[in-house]
Parts: sequence; structure tokens; C-alpha cells
Amino acid sequence: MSEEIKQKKVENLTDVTVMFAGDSGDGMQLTGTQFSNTTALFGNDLNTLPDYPAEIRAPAGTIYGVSGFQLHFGSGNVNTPGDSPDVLVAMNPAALKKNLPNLKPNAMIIANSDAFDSKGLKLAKYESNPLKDGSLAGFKIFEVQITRLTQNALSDTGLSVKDIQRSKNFFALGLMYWLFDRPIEPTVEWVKTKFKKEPILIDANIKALKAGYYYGDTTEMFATKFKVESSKLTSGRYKNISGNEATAVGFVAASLLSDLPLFLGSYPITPASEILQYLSKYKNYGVITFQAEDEIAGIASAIGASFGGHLSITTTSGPGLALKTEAAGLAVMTELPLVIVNVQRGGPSTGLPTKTEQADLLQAMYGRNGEAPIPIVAASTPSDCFYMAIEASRIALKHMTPVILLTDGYIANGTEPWRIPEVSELKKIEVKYAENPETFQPYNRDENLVRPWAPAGTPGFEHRIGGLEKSNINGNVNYEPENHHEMIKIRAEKVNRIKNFIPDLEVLADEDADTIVIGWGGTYGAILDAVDRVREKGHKVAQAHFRFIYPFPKNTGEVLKKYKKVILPEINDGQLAKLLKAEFLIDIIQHNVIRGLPFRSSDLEKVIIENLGGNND
Amino acid sequence: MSEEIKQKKVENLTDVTVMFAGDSGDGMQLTGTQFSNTTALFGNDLNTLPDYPAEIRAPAGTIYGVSGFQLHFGSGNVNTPGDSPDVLVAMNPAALKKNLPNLKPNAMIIANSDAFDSKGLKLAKYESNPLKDGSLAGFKIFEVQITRLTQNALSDTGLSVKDIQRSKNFFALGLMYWLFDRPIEPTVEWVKTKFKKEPILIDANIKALKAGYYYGDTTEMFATKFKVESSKLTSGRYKNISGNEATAVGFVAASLLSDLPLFLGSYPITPASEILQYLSKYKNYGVITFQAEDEIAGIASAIGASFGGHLSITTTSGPGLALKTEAAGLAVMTELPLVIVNVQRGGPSTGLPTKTEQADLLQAMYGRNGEAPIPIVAASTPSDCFYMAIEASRIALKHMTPVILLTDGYIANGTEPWRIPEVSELKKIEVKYAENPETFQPYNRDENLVRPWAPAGTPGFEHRIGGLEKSNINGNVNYEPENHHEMIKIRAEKVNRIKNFIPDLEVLADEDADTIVIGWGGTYGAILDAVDRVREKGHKVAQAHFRFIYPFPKNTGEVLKKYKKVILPEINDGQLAKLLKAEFLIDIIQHNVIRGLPFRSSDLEKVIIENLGGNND
Amino acid sequence: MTDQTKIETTELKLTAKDFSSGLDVRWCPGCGDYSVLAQTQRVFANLGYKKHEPLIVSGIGCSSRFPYYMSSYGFHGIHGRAAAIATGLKLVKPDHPVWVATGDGDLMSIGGNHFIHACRKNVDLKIMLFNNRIYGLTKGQYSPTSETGKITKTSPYGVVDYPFNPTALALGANATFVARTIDRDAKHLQYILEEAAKHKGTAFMEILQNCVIFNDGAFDDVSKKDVKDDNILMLEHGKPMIFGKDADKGIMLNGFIPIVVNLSVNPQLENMLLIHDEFEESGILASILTQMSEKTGLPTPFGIFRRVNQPTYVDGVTRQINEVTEKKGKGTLQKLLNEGNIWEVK
Amino acid sequence: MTDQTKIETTELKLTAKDFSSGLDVRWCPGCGDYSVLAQTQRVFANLGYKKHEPLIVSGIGCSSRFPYYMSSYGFHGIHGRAAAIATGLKLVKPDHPVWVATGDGDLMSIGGNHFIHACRKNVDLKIMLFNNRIYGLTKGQYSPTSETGKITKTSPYGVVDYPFNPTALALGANATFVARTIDRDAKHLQYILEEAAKHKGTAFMEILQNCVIFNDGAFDDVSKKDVKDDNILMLEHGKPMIFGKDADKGIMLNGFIPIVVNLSVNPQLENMLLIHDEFEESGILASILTQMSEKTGLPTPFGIFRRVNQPTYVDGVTRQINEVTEKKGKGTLQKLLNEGNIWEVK
Ligand SMILES: Cc1ncc(C[n+]2csc(CCOP(=O)(O)OP(=O)(O)O)c2C)c(N)n1
Ligand SMILES: Cc1ncc(C[n+]2csc(CCOP(=O)(O)OP(=O)(O)O)c2C)c(N)n1
Ligand code: SF4
Ligand code: SF4
Ligand SMILES: [Mg+2]
Ligand SMILES: [Mg+2]
Repeated sequence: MSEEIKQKKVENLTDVTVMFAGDSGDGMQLTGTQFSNTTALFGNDLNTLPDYPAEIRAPAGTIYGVSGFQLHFGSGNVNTPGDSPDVLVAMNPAALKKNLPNLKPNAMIIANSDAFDSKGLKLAKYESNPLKDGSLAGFKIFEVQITRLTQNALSDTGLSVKDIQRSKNFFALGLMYWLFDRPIEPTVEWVKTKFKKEPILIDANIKALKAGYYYGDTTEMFATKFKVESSKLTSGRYKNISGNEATAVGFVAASLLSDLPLFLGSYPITPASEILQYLSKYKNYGVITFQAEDEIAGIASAIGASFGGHLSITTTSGPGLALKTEAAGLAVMTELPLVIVNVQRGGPSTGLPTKTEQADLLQAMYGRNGEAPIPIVAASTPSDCFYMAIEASRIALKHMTPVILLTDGYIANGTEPWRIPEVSELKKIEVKYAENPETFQPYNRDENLVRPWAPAGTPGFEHRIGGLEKSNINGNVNYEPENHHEMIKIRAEKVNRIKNFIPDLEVLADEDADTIVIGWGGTYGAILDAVDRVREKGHKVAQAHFRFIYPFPKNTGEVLKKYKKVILPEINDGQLAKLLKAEFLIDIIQHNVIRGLPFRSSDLEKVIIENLGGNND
Repeated sequence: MSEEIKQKKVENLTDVTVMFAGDSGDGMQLTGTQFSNTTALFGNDLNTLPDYPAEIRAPAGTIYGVSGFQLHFGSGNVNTPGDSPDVLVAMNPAALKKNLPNLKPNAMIIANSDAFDSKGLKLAKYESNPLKDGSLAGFKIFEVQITRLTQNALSDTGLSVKDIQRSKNFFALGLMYWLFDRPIEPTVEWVKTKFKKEPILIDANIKALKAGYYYGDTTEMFATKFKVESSKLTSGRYKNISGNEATAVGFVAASLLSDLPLFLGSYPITPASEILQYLSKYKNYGVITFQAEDEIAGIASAIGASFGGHLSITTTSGPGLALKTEAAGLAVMTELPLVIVNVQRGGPSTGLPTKTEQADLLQAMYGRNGEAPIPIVAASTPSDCFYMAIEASRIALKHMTPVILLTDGYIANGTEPWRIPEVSELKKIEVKYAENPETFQPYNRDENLVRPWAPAGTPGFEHRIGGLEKSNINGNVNYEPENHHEMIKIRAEKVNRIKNFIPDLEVLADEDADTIVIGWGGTYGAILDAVDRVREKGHKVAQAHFRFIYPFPKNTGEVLKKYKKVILPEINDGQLAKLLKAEFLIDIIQHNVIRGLPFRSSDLEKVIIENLGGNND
Repeated sequence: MTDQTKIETTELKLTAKDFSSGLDVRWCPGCGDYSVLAQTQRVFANLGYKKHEPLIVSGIGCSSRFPYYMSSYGFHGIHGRAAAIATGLKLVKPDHPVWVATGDGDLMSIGGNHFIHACRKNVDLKIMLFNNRIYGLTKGQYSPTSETGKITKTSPYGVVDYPFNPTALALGANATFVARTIDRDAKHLQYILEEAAKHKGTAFMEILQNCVIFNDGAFDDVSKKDVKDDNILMLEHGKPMIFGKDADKGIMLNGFIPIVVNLSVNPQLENMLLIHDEFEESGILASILTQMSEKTGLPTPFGIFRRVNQPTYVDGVTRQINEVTEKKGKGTLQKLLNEGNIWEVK
Repeated sequence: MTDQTKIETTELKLTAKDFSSGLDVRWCPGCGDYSVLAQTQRVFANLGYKKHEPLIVSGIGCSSRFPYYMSSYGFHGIHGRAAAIATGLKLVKPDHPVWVATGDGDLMSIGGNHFIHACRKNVDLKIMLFNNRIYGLTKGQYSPTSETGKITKTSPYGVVDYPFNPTALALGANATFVARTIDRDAKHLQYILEEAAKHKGTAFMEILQNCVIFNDGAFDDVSKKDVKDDNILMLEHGKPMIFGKDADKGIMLNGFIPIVVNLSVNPQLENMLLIHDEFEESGILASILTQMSEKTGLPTPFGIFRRVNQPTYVDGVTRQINEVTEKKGKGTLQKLLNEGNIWEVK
């Protein structure tokens, strides 16, 4: 789409937040993903937040059936999916109603006016048509008859009316491409591959896409189109990636870096299933994915595979982690390498399966019987999942221990452009095996208290391990009081010494700052943005983010004690705060908002400024 | 046995610790239990520590096959099973070897010399016969040919040699009865009931018992017998009870006090199985015991029964609690009454199944996905299990919440004389049901934030609950951000308000004490003794013990902040310490010895005195 | 029904509509679950149930949302545990029918153990398996009933597993009532639901259910008008096994192997056909039926494979409690505190 | 055996003793487990295994201590999860025989789900069920194979449950190899262990095992010299089903019901006897055998109920990996980082 911009006015923007919203069946996730990918290719930095109900297709037109995809892109760095949309594409009244409270003042609303008939209004529980009754004053409303226009455009495709209606999201997408001056080609190509087996749909979807695009161009309605210059990203090769995909790719990379084949034992659960889905495709990398009968079999099979010498992982979300805790203790006792990935979602219990949260940290720390320390790491952005998957594997293999990698629903589903590293940028993972069958003892330890690995089946190192307390050194079953005490202390110290192999906590501090904002996991982007804005307003503040949580980085105490105030926002009721308080006996200013959604950086900004004694007006 | 003490010298003792030790097949647990019961009947206060291997009958004669039963009784208050035995009954060399390191200097050793043959010595890995080689200098050794003497006594019973040998523990028991001047009648009665169906065994065992008794009387070997006056116990009716029995009886009492039938869903696991075993006998109390296919079905069935209106409980130990965590979260979300009993054992993983530990506190606190607060209470002595079972039930029913009751292997298996309360001393448990079907809403709350209970099947209150996030008030599924935040806060606050219904932390303080020793659970007796002795040495010290752990009693912060030093001994790596530090930001002096055994109060005494700046010499 | 808090209930017989909770149903348009819901509501009305009588328990999955849409007591459990929760509920509410709504993932993957134990014990649950041969709620991964070779989100190169045969597994666990029906055949579905309700003991119903989104058409062979009669064997107790659009095909045994014979060609074979016997104790006939399906060149049996009477678990538990209570007298707090080896200190 | 770290191993055939780990065996004197251990060591030697070849996994229970006593690689897992651990191990060590040692509680109570899935998938595990019909290690509670009415620590008034029939459950889950044997019959036990080892696919062996402490004599009917021959039916492929001290009794079918006929009275019935066929595909013959036991007035079958060939799960997984690798080429880090929709920023 290299056509010149014609008579229309062009407005330049540094960043925009767009929300695509419609019924679960309206294809909003697909539309949002296409827009993201094209925008990424176009060179913008971006960040996305898919937000969909736990039901597959709740009844059309209802509020709880609304599926949304929020996308924030800009010409600078973009770290969050945006606090409030500048533009809402509302495929029906319910989509409007659900998203209205969160829109920016004066936001643009592009509404499929065909859907605002009496049935649609009733389903959304509107008394009168909001497009007409003046209740939307303060917004810029664009009524587009998306249903009818799609129908018209596709009337000659031979598709039924019902089938044609499935293409209306492509009409909306085309219109948005026009409005933000993005090329349609990437989507055209995608449609061609995706519907290879149904040419009639290729034709229909491309027609709808183009109809939307030209509609923007032709109609009088849109006087202005927008330009968002591409970002000045570090040079390199990029790919738009979600946290789940990055996690999967990260483990394949860890497998290649350690020269060990990868085994995944897993049971599907939202929002972690995608990791299993991605990894099941990497068969030519020797990856074995075992879809187990339940979460317990998932981790148990991974422990078996680890005993057999594979790099073994298991992936799940909250309730699944709860089921894995007994077996996780077995991995602690047998001191086998294993990575447990937990994509956190809203809890407790089944909770909010499709929403994000950070409330499994304490479960990860303590959710096992007995003293069973397990190192914990957490990814902070979608692409960071790639690196943390590698680091988690490295710790597991180097220290012969299970490791828990925490991500969350937001970074798992959200995407951002990822600068793909060069092969040479990735550090090999060294794996040390037991070497001498003559002197081999399964619980003999090196200077880091790590026992030797002798994968099952290796001639000469036959041995037996299990969940009963072991004798130090020889690993036989041992019930003696002193041995037990010693082994508990050794297991704790072994994990503690991992400190010496992880990076220090990095602090980005204004000189003279006496307040530090800390965080962990997927809140990174929101905190970063908030801190930046606070600084722009002239305040002094420091920031640090935990990627390695247990053991804490060596300098943690020193860092925290340097500041008068420590502010810690978490999407839970204060879990990292509890750990830090118990460890360092320092007070912490907590900000805990648990809404199933990522933080709004503007909210964090307020909190920080308030605590700096500043004025938010 | 009302005979007069004859020519023998009688020595008066205030308290004695006896260890019965032999092969797993030697009946040491039975012997110890009989001695305890008789001693209790005799009027002594006492405390016991059964200590047996995880195997049923490890090969005869080996060290790891040794089964021991330690018993401490006295004429004053007895709070612990004794730090080191004054008397060891060693049925074989392995029993001697295993227990020797722990004996008091100059202790009395009664050894079955017949078992110290070359085979027995070899199995116990003795190079020479310790009874003969002078290595036991410093102990008072009594060689008794228990095997042969039993054989002689029973030769005319018609039993085979092998069968006769099974009675040799009764010989040893009889001898001990004589030595400590206890009556043999209670055991004679017990034998008669126990072997009702095998009269030949009644005859044999009674003969052996008497032979042992008279042996003491007749032989020259024992010049002295001992007298331990009965204790001045509060007047009342008494029964010697173990923690597991007390737990079972406590729940039956709770059922009667609340007028609700009791349901137990459980899966056998050491050391909790006995609770299930005891409760399966209370059928005429309407108790339903469901031995489930696993721990998950145990708790799930209890949740179902709670939905149906029963007082529902589930019992387990560490690894089982790990398996129950997902379902425990469901009970949190559905806000149903449920008591989860966890009899703690040595961990992690399968760990030390027959040993004691306190390392499941953090699992109880945090071992669930999401923010899922559950109140925790802990029993401090065997008989306290009775009261805490009632209190746990009271909290569950009054506050519509799952509750975790922690006990441990030591108090579960250990026994003490329990002053049985009068019916009038036990407070009714009030249960409030939903009352008006017209206004009924399942998540409407009273002033304590407690939702109404409408047991399934009650006409007029039909409703639906489950593990997805609920709308406040009406309880329908709700994914809205603000509702989720609000519900998380409500659930936390509901548990927090239980504070208002539990007793304050009781402090036993010397005036001017600036050090407090705190503890929780089964360490009570050892701490109490240690503190007493520290006081006897003229030090000032305060003591407080947590029976209600979460929420903390209202006055906890106030109490702890009053003292310069807070000493907290725990049989774990510092779990309550972590909770208190995070909550009150105070430093705590920890003493963590994790040997699978109860604390020795002499060790605690030393720790306290050291911290008081005292001198232990 | 015995209930402590009995209140006046209307004596009017309820209608199907009375069994709707009134909450919006959130399944996909066209999902087979709608039919199961509708038929259950109808059958509950037919059976004369009051609203508070049936207690409905489920696990997690699309199908497990079922209890929300019924006006009776409902419990939406956690994944896989429906049968276990229901067992506890049934034990304390022995007079109430306890129904379990569950999916092929919920019951046969994570919940497999509770399922076989509920069958073995004959707990007296009514288990409706919504078998769509896919994980619906988690968006399309294969399930333990998915066919070998099927391409799904987690089997991009085809499923390697062999599927469970749900009726065979239930029989292996000694289920006393085993049946198969399908969402699309409202009448037959009602019939099976009613018979299950009447059965005293655990009743297992495999309900073939179309997932329009992730496994559409999985049961076309046995539900499409034009082909289904040739692919279904409708079991009727005491009747010879005859099927086909023109009722011209029959089932005979060759050794232990069922074979199809053409009756229009060989009418004389008619009295050598297998006669269906629901009550066949050993379960062998039922086992033979479980082996039949389109894939083996045989029609898929629908109907009641097996129904035998055996005292239920709940009966046993209740009986034991009653017997002991009769013998020992009902326990009181006073009695409780008087039990065991007691001595007195003055 | 393919192993990255292949080291020189002696080519001498090992003896039974070589398969002992040398650790003290901690079962009760007289426990049936000793015999299973001894026969396994013998069979491993007979099969020519090297020490590092067989990988042995167990759960928790007396029987689950088994791996400690073998000199090969052993993994003492957690309660109920042996089959799941073993599945992961087998998937990554496809060339090694993976054996599972488990009890009736471990495999059929808490581990029931993993068991049926391991059967269904034909993972290729060798599962030795030590069935003593009791929980040994936890000191005598009833298990899912305990008989109805049995008095145990948790059933002071008798078990209310109906027991599982392990072979029936395995068949219901479509196990490809199902057999029964007993601790006391060393020769037969060896035979079954060997045949299981040779079977390609999951092999399920129910080994009746006497617990001298908590369930002594449970199998006296089929193990005591004087009575056992009248109570056991020794299955032999291709042979008519004859049993009895004097080999004078036979099994015939009456409909689907096996009955005993006396051959000395009716010798003519000899050629109407059931002929055993291990390879009978449908599993119906095997199902009929599972129904037989002393309790039904029939002898208890010992031997191989069913053995059929079906590609294993492990084969399927390996094949798929090979096929895709062949088609796409082996993945490298470079390739991995080049996949997908990539653009370049200068
Ligand atoms: C412990 C746990 N594991 C996994 C999940 C995710 N999960 C929810 S439903 C489901 C499977 C649904 O399939 P099925 O039972 O066949 O029901 P359907 O949706 O097809 O009706 C899974 C894996 C969960 N909620 N909890
Ligand atoms: C999660 C868990 N639950 C329960 C137990 C307790 N437990 C150990 S072995 C066992 C049953 C043993 O019976 P079985 O499997 O038949 O083996 P056996 O001892 O009879 O050989 C139980 C219930 C445990 N160790 N872990
Ligand atoms: S995803 Fe399938 S099973 Fe689930 S509601 Fe939709 S159609 Fe029904
Ligand atoms: S308890 Fe029974 S099964 Fe366990 S070792 Fe002893 S005899 Fe064997
Ligand atoms: Mg399904
Ligand atoms: Mg057993």
C-alpha cells in the first residue's frame, strides 16, 4: 500500500492506545494481533493486552461476552498496553458499554452502528441508543455501518450472509489500517497462508479488508488520519512476540545451549496452555511434549525425564501449581534439575482464569510440605520470558535443583517487538556429569554443595534415589536425627549459594533520591513508565526490579536500606513485601490493586508522587 | 498388686525417664503403652514419645529396625517425654547401641543378655560384647536372661518356642512394674480383653508378666526398687490420651456441641491415620468416615459434605496437605466450613514419615494459588488436641471458612493424662443458618463478613456456588475488576476479624523480665520446662505460646514489642519467626534444631540462659 | 426427602422451565450442551422432582458450567473432582439424587481416578459425561477420548495416544449402569436420563456432544439424518439387535466377535441374532457392545449397555451406622466423655 | 542400548546376585515381597540385562521399596505416581526397559488415574502390582482390593466398598498385556516376569502377595499345597482350560458364563472346553477370565490373560519426532532464532 496520502489531513502522534472490542465470536483477538504485527513490522514499539472472557462464546451481544484487545504503539519506547484507549473500535453496544468507563476523555469511538439496533441495545442493557442520545458527549463518535458495508462488499463472493458477517472484523481492521497509515500487505499475506485450504475465505477476507481501507479513504467521515512515526529501536532483527511464545522459544534455546534434549510434561490450563502448544511444534528440535492426564503426571513425568538426563520442564498456572507441590518436594529431595513454569492468573481457586495477577509468589516460595527451598525467578516483559527461561534452566542444571519461573497472564498473552539476539550473545549452559564410577556417590557435593548428575541408564553409575531423607554423601535412606538436621541446612545453603551466580539488583537512581520504587514480574513496564513520568515532573526517585527473587540478589539488603522509602506495587495483597519485610526487617509502602488487569502507570505515578510528598493535581 | 514391699530397699524419686527399646517385632510400643496407662492410673503425671522406624519389621537385630518407646513420669507436673532416659530396657544389642548416646550418666541399663550372642552383636555391628567389655562403665548394668526366663516360665503353655518368645516383652514389663512399684492388674485386665479369642495367649502373657514381676522381687540382682509418688493432679476424672485420639474425640465433641453430624473424608498417612481409625469407630455418634481414594478426594468429599450441611473435616500429614491445597482454595472461594487437620511429620517430600517436625506452617499459611487466607490453629499437647479440634470447628462454623489445625507426630503419638472436662465446661457451638428464603443471597454478609449457610437440599434456598470469582452479595460468577479487588479484600478481612473471637496471647512473665520465650504447637512442654528451670536458676523471663496462629491474637504486637529479646525455638528452619518478622518488623532470636525429635528442654534451657547473658556451667 | 428445615413447598408439579436458574446460558450458539440442559430440565420435571431435591455437582470445563443453569442446588467444583465432591455430598444427603455434569477431560483425564472409584463403590451418583472428544473451555487441545491421529492445538502432527473407550472403562470398574446417548436425539437422551435417575446405584451416561467450535461434526456419522440409522444400533432390552435404515441388518456373534449380517439376504439368520440383555450380570455382553463402533465396521450401540442391581455404597454406610447405633445406643456428649480407661483423682 | 556416555562393561552374563544392591532388605521376615525380589533378580539375569539397563520406578508402600534392593537405576517416587514418573523416564530412555514396582494402594487407590492412562497409551512400562489387598506400610488399613466385609483398622465394622478387580480394570483401560501370578510360585512368577519383559507395550502383572503382618493367609486358597490345584486355573495358550489336583475339571461357557464341568464324570465334554487364546484381540475372552475366582465357585486363573501387539506410545512419539526432523531438518540455535515473522531495524 504505497499510495500517497491524498487530500486528508494528517496528524502526528507520538503514541496511541487502541482498543478493539466485540463479541467473543467477532474475531477481535485476531484483529488485534494482525494490527499489532503490522504495526511492529512498520517499526513501532508496542505492547498489547488481550482481554477475553473465560467462556468460549458467551451469548452474542452480552457484556460478559465481550472480548477485547488493547494495543499501545508509539514512536518512542512503549512499555505498557496503555492506561486508557484513545480509540475504541466497538463492534456492538456491549463492547461500547464495557469499555466506556476506561476511555480517555475525548477519545475516538468507531462504532458499528448496525449493531446498535433494539436487540443489541437490549442485550447490552441500554435504555436508549448511546450513539444518538447524547450520552457520549465528550467523545468523538464515528458511526460506521460495518455490518452492511461488509455485506455489500462481499455480496458476490458466493458466501452466505452468516459467513460474510464473519469477515466484518477485516473491514474494521482495514479501516484502522487506513486511519493509522499502516500497510495492508502483511495481513493479505497472512490471510493467504491461513486460509490456504479455503480459497473462498481468502477472497472474502481480503475484499473486506480492502473495503474497510478504502472506506476510510473515500468517506467524508474521517477528515484526519494519523501518523505515528516508527520508533528508534536498537538496530537488529525483530519479531513481535508474546510471553508464552518467548517462554517456549527460550526453553528450546536452553536445550540447544546445554546440549540436552528438552522434555515437557504438562496439562493444559489457561493461560499457560500455549507454551505446551508452541513446544509441541518443535519436534525437529528433539523436543518431547507429553500432554499428561493431569498436572501431577505432568511434573512427575518431568522428574522421571530429568532422572533420565533430559532438560525437563513442566508448565502450568495457579491451580495447577497447587497440584504439583507434592512432587516439587520430591524434586527438592532428589536434587534433580527441573523448571516449573507458572503463568499466574487471577485466584484464589479457579478465580479469574483469563485475567492476570501476581498472587502465586508465596505459593511458589512455601507451598510444599517440610523445608523445601526452591529458587524462584520471574520474567518482567513478554520478551524477557525468553531470557528467564534460559536462566531458570541454567540454575536448574548448574545447581541440580528445581526452579520456579513465574510469568503472568498479561505478559504471557501480551506482545512486544523483541530484538532477537545473535547466537553469539547467548551464553552456553554448562552441564557437569558424574565422572568417575569408582568414586561416585550420588549425594557427594562440590564447592557449591551441588551433587553430581548421573542420568539413569549410564553404565557404571547405577544408584537409587527417592523422597525419603537421604544420608549425606552416599544418598542412602537415613532416619538419623543429626543427618536430617544437616541435610535440611545443606539444602537451604545450596539454594542460598545461587546468590553468587546471579546478577546484583540493578538500580536506576537519580542522585539524591531517597525513595526507591521496586517491583517484580510483569509490572515492570507500568512501573518504568510511572517512574519516568515522575522524573519528568522533576522528582528524584530510584527504581529496581527483581527478576531473581529467591535467593534475593546479594546486594538487596544494601540497596533497600539506602532509601528512606521503599514503594512496592504488586498485583496481589503484598507478597514480595512480606518476603522482604521478613528478611530485611524494613518497612515497605505497599500498593496492592488486584483487578485482574495490569497496573495503569498513571495510577502508579500518583502513588509515587503522593509518597514523595508531591501534589498530584 | 497390693503386696507389701518386702526386704528390698526403696528409693524415692520425683521423676524418671524410661526407654523401652527392641526390635520392631518385639512389641515395645505395646509395652510402653501398657506401662504408661498403668502409670497414669497409678496417679503419676506423664508424657510419652513413641519412636519407631518407617518400616514395619525391618530385619531383626539391625539398628534401623529398633523401635523405642520413651516415657517420663513423675510426682510433679510432667511436660516432656524426658531429655535422656534414666532407665533403658534393651531387648537386644541394636537397641542398646542406638540409645546409648542419649542415656543419662549413670543410667540403669536392663539388657536381655540372651540377645547379646554373636549373631546379635554382629547385626548391631558390635565388635565385642558391650555388657562384658567394660565399655559401659558409667552405667548400671543389669543383665537379665529375658529370653530364657520367659521360655522357662511358659514352657508348659503348649506354645511353640517361637510363640513363647513373643511374650518376652511382658516379662520385661512385669519386671519394670516391680521395679517402679506399679500394679500389674490393669495389664492383666487388658490382656484378657485383647486376647479374648485366644485364651492360650491370655494365659501365656499373664504368666510372662508375673514371671517378670516376681523375678524382680526374688532375684538378688535388684537391691533397690523405686517409688515415684503420685502427682497432685487437679481433682477430676482422668484418662491417658494421645493427641490423635484427643483430636478424634474433640471432633466428635464438636459435632455434639454444634448439633451437626460429623463427616470425615481422609486417606491414610502416617502419623495421621489413627484419627481416621478412631473416628471410624464412632458410628453410633452418626460419624461418617469416608476412606477416599486419595487426599484430594478426601478433602473434595468433605467439601461436598459441607455443602450438604455436615460438620466436615479432612485429616492428613505434610505430603497429603500438599495435595489438598487446590481444593482448600475452593473451600476459601465457596466460603464453606471445613477443618483440615495436618499432623506434621519430617519433610520435605516423604522425608521422615514417623518423625515429628513443625515445618508445615508456611505451607498451611501460603500453600494455595492466589490470595487464599485460611485461619490456622495449633495444639500444644496431646490433650490440647481435644480443645483445638473444638475451637477449629467453632471458627469454621462461625466464620464460614476452612480452618487448618496443626498438630505434629510427637503430640499425635505421645500421651499424657487428661483431665476430662465436665459436659458443662464445654461451650456450645452456635451455627447460624440462612433464615429467609425471600431475602436470601448466598454472599450477603453479616457484621463479621460471614455469608449465610443454606445446606444443599434445604427447600427454598436453592443456589449455586463454585470456584470462579463471585459477585459480592449475590454470589454469581463475576469477572469485573473492581469486584475482584473488593472480594479479595473482604475475604482477607473476614479472616482478620476472627481476631475478635479468639483469646489474647497469654503471657506468663516474671516482673522486670526483658526477654520472652515464645513458641507454638508441640514444643510447649519442652519450652515450659526450660523456662521453669531458667527461673529456678534465678533468671527473669517471660513465656507465651501460640495456639491461635492466624490471625494472630490481638495483643501479639503489643506483647512482643514489650521485650528486648524474643526467643523462638521451632522444629523447623524458622517459620513462625518469618511470619512474625514480616508482620511486626521485630528481630527474633531463633533456635532451629530439626532432628525429627521433640526438643530436649535442657537444650532450650541452655539457649535461653545464653541469651540472657547467663552462664551455662 | 428428609430435611431438618422442611418448609412448605407447593404441591404443583414443576415444569421444565421451573428448573432453569434464569441465569444467561453462556455456551456457544449451537453447542450440544444446550440440548442436554433442556432435556435434563424436562426429565427432572417429569420425575416430579422439587427444586431443592436434585443436587448437581460438576468440575471445570464448558460442560461443567451446567449447574449454574439449573434452579436446584449446584456446585461448580474444581477440575476433575466432581465425582469426589459428589460422593461426600451424597453420603450426607442419601435421600437426594446427586447428579454429576462433567466433560471428557474433567472425568477421564484429570478426574479418571475419582470416576473409577465412584463406579467401583456404586456410590449412587448419576454421571453425565459430555463427551465432545476435545477440551472445549481451554480452546481445543486433545482429550483422552480424542481419536488417534487427530490434529489439535497440542497435537499439530496428530494425536499419538489411543483413546479411552468410556463405556469399557466404566465396565472395567464394575459400573452397575452404563449407557450411551447423544445430544441431538432429544427423545433418547430423555429416556437415558430417566432410566439413570431410576437406577439405584452409580449410573454412567456417555452423552456424545458436539462442540461446534473445536470439534464440529465429530458425531456426524451417528447424528446426521441420512446416515445415522445405518451407523447406530439402538439397544432394546429383550430385543434382537437389528439396525439400518430399513431395519435389515442384524448383529450375530462369531466367537466373541460381533458381526453384521444382512437380513434381507439371509432372513433365516434373524433368530440367531444377539438378543440384548441389560441385566446380564457378568457384564460380558456389555463388554462386547463397548467394542462396537463405526470404526470397526459395526454400528455404534446407543442405549443401556448394562443395568444390574447391587446395594449402593451409601446404603452400606448408612446401614452400618444404623446397626451400630442400634446396638450401642446413640452417642451423647456425656457418653463420649465417659468412654475408655478412666480414673478419678480426688 | 544407546547411551551417550557408553563405557566399557563386561560382556559376562550377570547372575541374579549381581542384581542385588547389597543394601539390607527391610521387609518383614516372611513377607511375599522377598520372593518377587529374588525372581526379578533371576529373570533380569536370564534376560541378559546389564546393570545399567533396567530402570526401576516405584511409588510409596512396602512394595515400593523394591528399587532400593536392585543394583540397577532405581527411583523411589511418591505415593501413587510411579506410573507417571516412569512414563517420563521411558519417553527419554526408549531403549531401556522401565519397570514399575507398586502396591494395591499405590497403583489402584491414589495412583489409579496414572495406571489407567499408562494402560490406555500402551506406554511400554512393565507394571508389577504387589497385590496384598491391604495397606502394609501404613499398618493395615483396607485397600481398593480388600474384600467387602473385611475388618481392618479403618473398617472396624467391615469394608463397605466393593473391591476393584485389577485385571478387569486394566482390560477396561485397554491394556495390551494382562497377567496374574503369585509370590509363592517362583517358577510361574519368573515365567510371567519374563513374558512381560518380552512384550512390547505396557505389561500389567497382578502378583498376589502375602502380607504376613496385616493380611496373612489372604491367598491360602491359591497357594497352600493341599488346596491350590483345585482353586487355580493355569492358563496356557492354545490349551483347553483344565484344572484340579487330578486335572479332572474343565471350564466351559454357558452363554457368557463360565462353568466348571467334571471330566471324570463327563469325559466327552473335553473337546467342548474353552481353549485359551492369549492373542484374542477383542479382550472378551480375557474379560471372561477376570470374572472367575474362588468366590464365584470357579478357579482363579493364573497366567497371561491377554497379550496383543499394538504400537507403543513411546514408538509413536519417537516416530513423530523422527519424521518431522527428517522433513524439516534438525533444529539449531541459528534456525530457532530465524523462525517467524522477522524484520530488521538498521
Ligand atoms: C487443575 C486444573 N487444571 C487444568 C484446568 C484447565 N482446564 C479447564 S477445563 C479443562 C478441560 C475441559 O475439557 P472437558 O472436561 O472435556 O470439558 P469441555 O470444555 O470439553 O466441556 C481444562 C484442562 C483447570 N481449570 N484446573
Ligand atoms: C501422598 C501420600 N499419601 C499417603 C501416604 C501414606 N501411604 C504410604 S504407603 C500407603 C499405602 C501402602 O499400600 P500399598 O500401596 O498397597 O503398599 P504395601 O505397603 O501394601 O506394599 C499409604 C497410604 C503417603 N506416603 N503419601
Ligand atoms: S467451546 Fe465447544 S463445548 Fe464449549 S461451549 Fe463452545 S461449542 Fe460448547
Ligand atoms: S507389612 Fe506386610 S507387606 Fe509390608 S513388609 Fe511387612 S509383611 Fe511385607
Ligand atoms: Mg470435552
Ligand atoms: Mg498393599
